[in-house]
Amino acid sequence: MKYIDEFNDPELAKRLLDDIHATVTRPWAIMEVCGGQTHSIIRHGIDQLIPELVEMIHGPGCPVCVTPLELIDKALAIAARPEVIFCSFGDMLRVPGSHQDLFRIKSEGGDVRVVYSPLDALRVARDNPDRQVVFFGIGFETTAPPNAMTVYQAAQLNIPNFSMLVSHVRVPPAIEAIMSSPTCRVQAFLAAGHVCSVMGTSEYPGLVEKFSVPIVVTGFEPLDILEGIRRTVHQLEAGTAELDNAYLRAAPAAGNPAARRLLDDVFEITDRGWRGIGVIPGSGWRLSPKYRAFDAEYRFQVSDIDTEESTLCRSGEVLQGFIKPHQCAAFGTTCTPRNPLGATMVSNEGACAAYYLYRRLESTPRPDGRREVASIG
Amino acid sequence: MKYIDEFNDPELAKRLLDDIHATVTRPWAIMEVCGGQTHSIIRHGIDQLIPELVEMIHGPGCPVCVTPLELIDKALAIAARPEVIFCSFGDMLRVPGSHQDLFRIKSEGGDVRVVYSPLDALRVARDNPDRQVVFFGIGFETTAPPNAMTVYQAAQLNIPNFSMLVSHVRVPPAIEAIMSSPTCRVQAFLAAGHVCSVMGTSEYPGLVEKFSVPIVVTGFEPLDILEGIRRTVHQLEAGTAELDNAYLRAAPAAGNPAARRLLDDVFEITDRGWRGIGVIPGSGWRLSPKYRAFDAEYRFQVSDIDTEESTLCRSGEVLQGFIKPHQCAAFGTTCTPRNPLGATMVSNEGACAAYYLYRRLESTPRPDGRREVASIG
Amino acid sequence: MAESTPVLDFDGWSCPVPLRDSPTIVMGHGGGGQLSAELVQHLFVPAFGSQGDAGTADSAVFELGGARLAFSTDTFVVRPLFFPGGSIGDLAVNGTANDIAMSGAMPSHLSCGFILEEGTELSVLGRIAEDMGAAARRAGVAIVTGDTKVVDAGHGDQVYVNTAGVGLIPDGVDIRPQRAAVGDVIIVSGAIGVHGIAIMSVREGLEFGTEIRTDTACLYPLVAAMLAVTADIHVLRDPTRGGVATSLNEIASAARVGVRLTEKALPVPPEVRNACALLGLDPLYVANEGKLLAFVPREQAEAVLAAMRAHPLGEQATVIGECVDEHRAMVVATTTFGGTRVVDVPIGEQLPRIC
Amino acid sequence: MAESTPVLDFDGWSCPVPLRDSPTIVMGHGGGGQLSAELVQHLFVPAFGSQGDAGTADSAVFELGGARLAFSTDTFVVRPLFFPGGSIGDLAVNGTANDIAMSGAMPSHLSCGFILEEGTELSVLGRIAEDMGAAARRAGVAIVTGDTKVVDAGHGDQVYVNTAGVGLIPDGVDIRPQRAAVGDVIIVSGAIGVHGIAIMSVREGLEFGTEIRTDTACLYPLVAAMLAVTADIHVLRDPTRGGVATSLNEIASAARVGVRLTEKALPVPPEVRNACALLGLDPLYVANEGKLLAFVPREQAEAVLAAMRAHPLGEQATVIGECVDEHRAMVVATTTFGGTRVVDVPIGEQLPRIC
Amino acid sequence: MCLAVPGKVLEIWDKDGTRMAFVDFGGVVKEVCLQFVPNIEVDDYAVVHVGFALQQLDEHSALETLALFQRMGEIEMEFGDPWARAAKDSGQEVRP
Amino acid sequence: MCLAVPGKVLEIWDKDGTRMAFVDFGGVVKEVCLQFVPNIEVDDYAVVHVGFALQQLDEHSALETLALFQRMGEIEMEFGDPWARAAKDSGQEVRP
Ligand code: SF4
Ligand code: SF4
Ligand SMILES: [Mg+2]
Ligand SMILES: [Mg+2]
Ligand SMILES: [Mg+2]
Ligand SMILES: [Mg+2]
Ligand SMILES: [Mg+2]
Ligand SMILES: [Mg+2]
Ligand SMILES: [Mg+2]
Ligand SMILES: [Mg+2]
Ligand SMILES: [Mg+2]
Ligand SMILES: [Mg+2]
Repeated sequence: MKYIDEFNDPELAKRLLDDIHATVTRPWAIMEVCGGQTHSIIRHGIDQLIPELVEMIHGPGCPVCVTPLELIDKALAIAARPEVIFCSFGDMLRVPGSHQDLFRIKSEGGDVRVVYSPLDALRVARDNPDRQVVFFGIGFETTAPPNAMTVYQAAQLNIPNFSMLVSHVRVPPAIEAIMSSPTCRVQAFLAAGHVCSVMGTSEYPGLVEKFSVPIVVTGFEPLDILEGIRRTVHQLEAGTAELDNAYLRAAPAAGNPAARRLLDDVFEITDRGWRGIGVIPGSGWRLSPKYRAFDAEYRFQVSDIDTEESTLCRSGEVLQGFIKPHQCAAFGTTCTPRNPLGATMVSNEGACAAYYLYRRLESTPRPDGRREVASIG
Repeated sequence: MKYIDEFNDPELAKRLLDDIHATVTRPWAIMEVCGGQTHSIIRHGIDQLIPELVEMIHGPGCPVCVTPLELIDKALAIAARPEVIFCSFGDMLRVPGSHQDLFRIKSEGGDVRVVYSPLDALRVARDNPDRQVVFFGIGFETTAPPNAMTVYQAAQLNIPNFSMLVSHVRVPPAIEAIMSSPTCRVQAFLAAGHVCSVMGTSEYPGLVEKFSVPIVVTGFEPLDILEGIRRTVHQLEAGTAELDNAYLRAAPAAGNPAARRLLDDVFEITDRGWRGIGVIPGSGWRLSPKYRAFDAEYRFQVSDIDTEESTLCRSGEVLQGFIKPHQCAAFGTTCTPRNPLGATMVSNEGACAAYYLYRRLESTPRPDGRREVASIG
Repeated sequence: MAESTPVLDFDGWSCPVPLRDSPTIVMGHGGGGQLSAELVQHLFVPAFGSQGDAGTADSAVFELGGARLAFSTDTFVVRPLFFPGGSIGDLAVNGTANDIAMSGAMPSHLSCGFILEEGTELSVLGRIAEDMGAAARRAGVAIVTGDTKVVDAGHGDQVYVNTAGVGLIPDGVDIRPQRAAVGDVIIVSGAIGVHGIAIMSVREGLEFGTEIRTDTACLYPLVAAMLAVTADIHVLRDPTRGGVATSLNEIASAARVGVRLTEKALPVPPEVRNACALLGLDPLYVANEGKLLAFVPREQAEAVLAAMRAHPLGEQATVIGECVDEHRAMVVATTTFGGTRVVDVPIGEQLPRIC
Repeated sequence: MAESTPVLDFDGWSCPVPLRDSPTIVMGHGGGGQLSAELVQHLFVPAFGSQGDAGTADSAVFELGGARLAFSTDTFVVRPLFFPGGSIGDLAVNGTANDIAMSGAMPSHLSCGFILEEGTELSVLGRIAEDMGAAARRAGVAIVTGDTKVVDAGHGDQVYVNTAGVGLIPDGVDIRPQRAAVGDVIIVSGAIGVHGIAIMSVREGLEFGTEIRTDTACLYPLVAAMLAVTADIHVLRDPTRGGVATSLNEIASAARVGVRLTEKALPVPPEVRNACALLGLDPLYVANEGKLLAFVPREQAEAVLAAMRAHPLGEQATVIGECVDEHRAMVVATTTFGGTRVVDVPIGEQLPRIC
Repeated sequence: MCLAVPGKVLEIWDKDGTRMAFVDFGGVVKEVCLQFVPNIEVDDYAVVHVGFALQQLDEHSALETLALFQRMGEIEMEFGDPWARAAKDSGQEVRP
Repeated sequence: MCLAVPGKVLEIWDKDGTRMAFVDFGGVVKEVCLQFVPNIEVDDYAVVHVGFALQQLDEHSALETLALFQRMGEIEMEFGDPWARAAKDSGQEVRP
């Protein structure tokens, strides 16, 4: 695919790696905020290729992982209702609520459908005027405009049986929260390129300044990630803290003004709980009063939610970069992708799942008790 | 089964047959009104055992057969509605409406269920409060009390999602209509024992007198039928015309007063169309105004019914005994139980189906054109 | 595939076969009666290019690597899954084993394919698998290969099971419907209608109390005992769906002989007779899962019958009719009263009659 | 049956196997991944009393009447029924034929069992049967026995097809997963991920335009060409559900060897790669229906590869990895950039990712 | 529409104010509504149609009818072989 | 949540007042909503996420970035074998 393949060129990757290796002299801890970047790093083994001195910390960048347990429990309760067709991105289906997940709800007769786009859910609503169609609107700033547009269209086209269960989160308040933590180890950020495609970069200079932390906007292909790391370590080694944009081709400084206008119309900023972390002020979006009629939380007054998080799970610490997944005692034993205790073990972008999937070799005890470590890398 | 097996004793049958053979001297045409009796006669080959001089004419005694086409079309339209669970005795499922049957409606997604008792339909209604449950209430006087009781209970228990599509027919007005036909060949009647179990015999003396026709109330087991025939031919040969009851064990003269009281409450007499025959005044029951709320015809104002009877079918003449089924040109060729043109080919009690099923040997051209007649009997 | 020249044109279908009556599948297409037979004859046989016999035998017979094999499959969709005396698991093993045995082969290896509806309790599947294992051990067959698929809720009904199986046919044995011949004596191995009534007694909305339990069993040991008397058994058949009436009709048609039944010889247990009376059914059309029909040359009939009666699976074996040179391809019963009636193939499944 | 002593107690089940995670069947139990494998290992094998190998091979191998046979079954529930380049009918024939061929046997006889939902158009069934007949003729197999059941509307989904089949294994051939050995070269017969992407391109709600058509084909002719080079092929496998990743994991587990893949050697067509990028899928987990994986001793690899490339079904055959003495029972890929990653068994079916 | 069979009342109880019973039809037991036969008791026989008892079976009358059939045979015996006569009368061969 | 890929706009049309397009992702064509990129034209590249174009891809910038990578390699070449150094730095054996 054009503009993908070029950024997957192993020859060019070598050159970037060379530069990184040539640059790094001290240990650095860099957080990639976005789960898509975590996926790419581990999928391609990038963390094995960069200098050992550079530690990549996987941030809270998977909206599936950070969706608050209470909201998942609400989603499950709504999806179980016989009149509801519950539409969701595929990622959410295996995320455990307190007692079940959407797969289980589906297996028990709930009409749960995977959609590729929120517009598909709107189409389902038009095709099933007798049913209530609810879309689980999760995501960062990247997914917010599509979801906003879908609510906007539902209002324009007057589709009364459509609603959205909104759990949008915003990246900059999360960065602020992480940096404000007294135990924070993060020294620089790779910012998610597609978040910036929408929002632009105007929210970052303040953070750079406040915390003296370099922030480099990067894309998702291996060369993008490497270039992001390269620019970051250059700053770190030079002792500067600036906002840099390594993803200019898709993330202009102004972002997408049309999308941002719609976001301002459809959503309003709210405090939002992040699973495993807690409430971060101003870190979420909910539907603005104008669109409340399409808010599934209002339409379905679900009560009786008995939310119960695992006591073993340390995903909050994982998400904030305080520990690596395999430092959690449950990792790979009582907690596996098959039977996840925390959301970070569920989504492929979840830090724990990514570790389990691609790093099991090094860090997971074998089921038969043997610990095989191959001489790889 | 006690009181069944005894009335199936071949030894005793011989004695009754002997008496019949000893009695008959001239040709007689006797109509058994009830489809159950038709079934029994042909199932056991009784018509082959009685004297050839005695011709059994199969009357309009199968309520499945005589249910008016328009009502079947209504039933199909109601059963096709998504909110409806349509409950019916099994016999009705294959009865062709103008364009479809209940099997086809079911195969196209209609929720059609076979029940053993109308009370089962009421239970379905209680179990599915969100659905409309409609029972197809067909039948003679035998089935009327169970159906009446079901409507009565629906009212008592206040089950608003239950209704009944009523197509009840009454035997005496049919006998009157048959006898009043100028071409009538029937010289005596076997009256249906179970109709009399409910209604008693008080409606028959008037008919006996008006048409000077012997009427003998009989049961359904082979000995019952034979005894009915025996008593009938005795009267015919003697030139008498009386009401006789050969089924006293289950059909007392007064019938069942409790059942008749309920019938008076729940139903009212109405003119009713008989499929293939036409409207017979006062020959039907419909729900009385008091129970109109449970009348499916009122609840579902089905319009757009485009009723279209086969032009080939002579089932009316068959039902009235004017012709035998195999005298219809369509019999066994374009009209088979598999693809019935008329209702008399559908139900096992239908005269055409009974002929096809048990007499095919003698009267049906073989599919390969050969006509095999076995020397049986 | 789109490229291949179609043998039949299904879209502009105008062939005058009865199939065109119904443009869609109705329940009767699976009832084992006329509609089922027509589907095989007019749709599958032309499409698959099989020989004319396809669909008339319980199993296919062919040679492979010098061995003469019987090969058969059945899919089991019985509801409820568990019923007096057995379960879908027992049927799935015995049913295919029996179809193989009806060629005179010893069933030895089975496959099984599950279609599971999501939401089905694992314990239900576990009980079924247990029953299959136990039935296989009793039958002396091994379940050696399998497959499991899961379908969305509302696109299945808990558990459907397909089994297929193979067995080796002894030398000199040639059992198939076409071999029915005028003069053959027709034996049934025991009481009829038992399985179907056992199932109906627990079917939703029809429930009735009865002591009747399914007769499901693997019939191969009985077949072996019969073959020990003579290899010259003409036809064997397990009268499952559609009952004795349907099986006899199929054989009468395949061999173009007349079948004459003696109604009073039919071994119908009183409870089966009574349940049928109550429901308006005919025991001849009710399913069996542990009985066989045998067409035996008259000279061998007595010895075969004796061998059957000496075996636990055939204790109540009895002669119920014969093949005649009349009404070929038809089954005719002499009634208890001396009349006759044609015993026809049902159209689809029997429906409880109320009138 | 109720009488038999249960081997497992499913009601008070407390065995610590992963199965107890879910008390009900979920879609993943049919996905060909971990859940499927566990169902076989922890439920079917104990219930059926099969050997430990059950479920790891594509087909069962046994001797009957002196002939060495391969026997296999698969059920096909693919939606939609018709898709670019083929239909459920093609898959039903080729899928089982291939499972048989993966034992080195020549598939010769198939059974088929249909579960039809009432209301299905006969023309749909007709087209499927046509496709089955045409595929059988191409594959040189005969569909010799069958069964049809009809289920109530809402308890099926138009047409499900089961096929089972047998084939004769030539002397000297012993192909099974357990024979994978350190040093074996791993060959794939052509482009991967093609079938799965073709299906997804027409799946409701996911539709996308692409030239990709299913690769469904009977692989036996290719297998015959390979066996003509050497009878000593260790393992063959058609990487269907769960894709190459799942098949390699199963083999690595069965033989307890390490599998090392070279990612850049994987023949992933650009459209497959791009569709995967769009949907967030990994081509290694996408289904194939006309490709095979072969584990060949290093000494024979070159000759076998040459024979494969000389055959139309293997023109693009290529070496994708090897068996190593490290990370036994695991599959590890060397990424394009020189890193490594574990290629694990999926839990259930792959879900399109959006993040 | 008249498929009704006689069964023996095994047990009577009340359900939602309705008199119900288990009725035995020769080893086949079904639940039956007794509302139309208020006086029927356990061990009586009921004629049952679509789950409802329509009448109490008059056992005395049943036995009388059967006795009549028996007697008739005995009377007939005096007049020679009835089957031969039947065949003659009907013009067809009737086999017993 | 950021799986977005660049594709080439093939065809643009209007659906219920919404600007839609077929976008080609290297042989894979999907319908995409263009409401957020009002100025995009046929042959332009769009960055697409869950069926929506979120940005027009700046092709000039993309090529510049790639050119930078190329140049950087050339500069690096002057400083000897980078892989050897990488291995040294990281303390692990890195195979190309
Ligand atoms: S390994 Fe599991 S339990 Fe531990 S932090 Fe990760 S998700 Fe939570
Ligand atoms: S044979 Fe068919 S067409 Fe003729 S009268 Fe009977 S039902 Fe009508
Ligand atoms: Mg079979
Ligand atoms: Mg069978
Ligand atoms: Mg399989
Ligand atoms: Mg279901
Ligand atoms: Mg059979
Ligand atoms: Mg396989
Ligand atoms: Mg298989
Ligand atoms: Mg397979
Ligand atoms: Mg079968
Ligand atoms: Mg369906």
